Amino acid sequence: MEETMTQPTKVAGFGRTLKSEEMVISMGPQHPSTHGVLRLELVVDGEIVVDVIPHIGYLHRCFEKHCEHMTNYQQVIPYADRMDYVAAMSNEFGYVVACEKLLKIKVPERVEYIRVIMAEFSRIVSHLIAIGTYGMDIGAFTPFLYCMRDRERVLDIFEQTCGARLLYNYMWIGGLSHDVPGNFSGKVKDFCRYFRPKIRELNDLLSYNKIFIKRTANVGVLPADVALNYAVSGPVLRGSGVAWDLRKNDPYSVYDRFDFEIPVGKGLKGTVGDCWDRYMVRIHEMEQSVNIIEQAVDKLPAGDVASAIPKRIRPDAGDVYVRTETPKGELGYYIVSDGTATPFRVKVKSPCFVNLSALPAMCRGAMIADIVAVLGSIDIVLGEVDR
Amino acid sequence: MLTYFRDIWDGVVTVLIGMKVTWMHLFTPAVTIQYPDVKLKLPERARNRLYVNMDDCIGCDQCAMACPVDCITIETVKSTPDVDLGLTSVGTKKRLYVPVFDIDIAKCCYCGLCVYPCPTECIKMTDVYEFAEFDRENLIYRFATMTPAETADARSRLSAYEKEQAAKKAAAAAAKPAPAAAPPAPGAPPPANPETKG
Amino acid sequence: MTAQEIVDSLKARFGDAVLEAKVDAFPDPWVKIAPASLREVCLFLRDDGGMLFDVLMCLSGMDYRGGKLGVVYHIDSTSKRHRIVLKTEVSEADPRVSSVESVWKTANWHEREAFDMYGVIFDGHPDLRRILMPDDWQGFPLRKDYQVPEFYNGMKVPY
Amino acid sequence: MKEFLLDLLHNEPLVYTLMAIVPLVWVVPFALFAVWWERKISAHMQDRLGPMRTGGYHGWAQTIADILKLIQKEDIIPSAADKKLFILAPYLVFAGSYAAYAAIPFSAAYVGSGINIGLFYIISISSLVVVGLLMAGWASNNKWSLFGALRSAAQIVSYEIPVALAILAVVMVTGSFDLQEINRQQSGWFWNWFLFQKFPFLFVGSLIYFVASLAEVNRTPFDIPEAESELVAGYHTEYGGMRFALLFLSEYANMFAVSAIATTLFLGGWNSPFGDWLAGPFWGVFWFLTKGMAFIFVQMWLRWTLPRLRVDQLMYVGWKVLIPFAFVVVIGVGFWVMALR
Repeated sequence: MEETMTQPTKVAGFGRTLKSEEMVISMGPQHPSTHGVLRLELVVDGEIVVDVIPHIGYLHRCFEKHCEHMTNYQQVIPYADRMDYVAAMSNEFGYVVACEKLLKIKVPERVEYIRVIMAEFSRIVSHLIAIGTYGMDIGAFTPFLYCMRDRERVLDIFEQTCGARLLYNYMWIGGLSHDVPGNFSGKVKDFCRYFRPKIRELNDLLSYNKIFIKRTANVGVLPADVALNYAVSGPVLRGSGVAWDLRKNDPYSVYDRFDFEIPVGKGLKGTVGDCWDRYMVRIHEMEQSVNIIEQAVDKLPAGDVASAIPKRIRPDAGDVYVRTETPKGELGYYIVSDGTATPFRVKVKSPCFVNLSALPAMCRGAMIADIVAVLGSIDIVLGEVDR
Repeated sequence: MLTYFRDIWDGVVTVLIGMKVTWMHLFTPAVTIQYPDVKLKLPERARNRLYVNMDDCIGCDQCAMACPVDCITIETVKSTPDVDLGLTSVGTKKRLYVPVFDIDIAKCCYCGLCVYPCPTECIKMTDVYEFAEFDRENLIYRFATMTPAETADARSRLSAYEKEQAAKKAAAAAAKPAPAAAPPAPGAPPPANPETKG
Repeated sequence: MTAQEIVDSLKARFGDAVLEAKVDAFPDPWVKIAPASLREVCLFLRDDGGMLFDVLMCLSGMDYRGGKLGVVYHIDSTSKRHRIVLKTEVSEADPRVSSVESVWKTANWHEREAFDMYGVIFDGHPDLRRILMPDDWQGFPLRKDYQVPEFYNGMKVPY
Repeated sequence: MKEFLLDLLHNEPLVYTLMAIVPLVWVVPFALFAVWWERKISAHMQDRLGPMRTGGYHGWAQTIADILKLIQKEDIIPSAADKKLFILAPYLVFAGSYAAYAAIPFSAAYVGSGINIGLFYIISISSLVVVGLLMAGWASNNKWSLFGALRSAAQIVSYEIPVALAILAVVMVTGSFDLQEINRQQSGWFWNWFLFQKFPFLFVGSLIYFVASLAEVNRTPFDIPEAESELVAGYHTEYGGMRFALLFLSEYANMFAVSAIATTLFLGGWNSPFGDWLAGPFWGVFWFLTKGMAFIFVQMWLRWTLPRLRVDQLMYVGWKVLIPFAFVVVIGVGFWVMALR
């Protein structure tokens, strides 16, 4: 295993035989395709990358320190929103599940179903951004705008539900801030009906385009054993062919009641675990999310969404680690309580942080353009990497 | 050799398929709007700029406590018992002057946590979302309606009253029955109408 | 494997290195390991046929107040479907823990983060630098007794 | 037109200056229009509206406002840059692409210089652009710029071979390098155009020319020298204000130049597609520009559809796909011409 990790991914026909000088080049923190303020220190030999050293921390906003200085557990939620800001619902979800476990609260069924719908919507939103920006990284502009167009429709549903488009503060410990609006099911079903053909269009325009396949297949291959050793999660892990999805393998909330599949990378256009596989896993996951949403809306039980919200949140001393499957991967909250109203410690295991740490393993021996492709395919959000 | 030609064929075909998609979209109506000319209607739950109806504020400080970014600053002055500050619209009796109620909207994160604990529902999020300013100072919204003179007056009366009470207590402690006869203070002017922002 | 079995086999193999174990803890059972033998314990946990803990889910630095730092490891097995929490405690004066970077690569950045935030030193880590804070930052920000400095490189810190 | 002006003015230098100004009068408004057009096309392909405010109808004055802004901007030269080269490069790039216009026949009556080796002249003079781009990339003293410049040089040099081979196929048919002569040989109805002659050889040749010309003018999917997701902006990363405008202008001028050559070689140049209908020197200008703009539309259409290739794949397409096919075309046309003689 050690060997596979140090072995550089050789580009066909690009053995480094000529004697040449290596150049250190700084990609970022201001660079169009580092998806935020990531800095990659590239050691390049011409166009071929010898080593990649990621430097992070430019967006460090002291989330964990803030949590220890809040007056109560509830106030953490707006901050949790701001970690992975393209899928804020999923971040809240993980936090409230962790707090409820710590408080030993059982939340009403209706709340669970609405949470699942919202989390799956946020998965669609996040994947749309990932796919759109990935297209941009590869050089295709138009898919990005199509993705943004569809994303707006989801954001409209979010806004009608909780009043905010991006940072929701919607899931509260023990409940939700609002019940869904009156015409919710109809709107959701409309969206599902609208969205399926759009995925096909996206496939026509981008996924099966020969140039796109050439750029992504066989690039940035991450074998399954290396992936597990790096503990990468989400589409990156599934792209490597490991069918590991916490919604199925360690179900939380009511995910065990839905019928859906775990898409995995099969290496259809190249090697298992290449960029195209990771990309395609996202496309298929959006389809699965639509399935889950449709099922959840059909089964949505009646009830009150605020009945289980505790008046005062003061968990017993203890610690809990809860992991949930966000669009980016496994988001873990390790919350330690000392019996007061303020968390003693909130550690976030962010999926992007871990996935990014595997970047050098995927990039050695690739070309500069491949770095962009690999970085786009692991879909990082710097807000979550740096917290 | 076969893959060579198939690659070229695939390349040409998929390029044409992609071109077909963009060609169709050339004639689809745009989904964007001309923003400041055309505006979308916000849903009723929209969370944007905060507004405080000072007529109803009882100065309980709950919103400031709930705020995760500490952008609300409230100072209160107790009223003397002889003053009637009136009732709020939900019928709560007001007992505190609120000389300072500042919201630094530049810090506000629009989470809405301040809205829920308010007992009189006087702080709420409106649908106003265009309030850019050139000076950061202008983003500190001062909702309090009391003039400095009124504040000073209220404070001095409070301290006078407190002194009096202390004196009374001391007197009561010294000699059991004390002649309590403070002349009634002139009624404080009611707070002026709230300054409607935006 | 249940938590009890895991703890038993750890105790049988490492004896003194297992300082304390609580298998009925809510919600996750945990084992406290001596900081110096962490690497061996983890290597055993990863490679032993009955354990196969192949994923390090989370590695958290801790400050337990009173001069005690700690590191908490949440590990998981994708094949055996069991999980356990390892805890370790070190003193602020000598915060040395043996690194598990060679066991799970993912620990590399997590350990750097714990070092950055708490000053826990991981023996055997190949590249122990600050990760989130600037390289020349003074102090360890997540320690409970941390005081925010007035200035950083001439810039006023509490803006 | 030259003879006409000479008769009228009896002043050779003045006439030559006038003749030289005509393409400039065309290039600058064309570039402004093309930038606006590209924005609108991209916007509508992406379900957007694009610029709508400046000017009245669909923001037609947007690019004029942009160029005015660019002219007014502070002229920044990085302190570490090689100043002389940095200043010179945009002019060289523009000169290279502008000089090509000298031999482009806009109409039966107008060609800047009716030299009998016009095609040859265009191929060689447009190589001057490479020098300018290399100069810009090197002088900026920025690693990304250098990458862009080197990629650009490698790309243009490689893709000139298929371009030249495709042109060679046409020249073998016409037996002339004179663009006006090539145009005249395609007169009549549209099936006389070389696009449909010697089928399918010249048809494939025209495709090869089109694809390779995309690479020569750095358009998607061959825009790797200025691939903004990799190289920020390639060789013009450090340029701003007027210098950037000049580079930008020459890019669009180049786009039209290659489209004009494609029009002349394969689409009958200024000939009307329908025999004598709407033919003549003035309608010739109309047909020529229409055909050129159609080419440019396809270039834009491709740009807003396709992702971009990687640098090694670009070389693969150039050397292993286009050049072999171009040779096949040349040999095929050669045999055809020989057999029919």
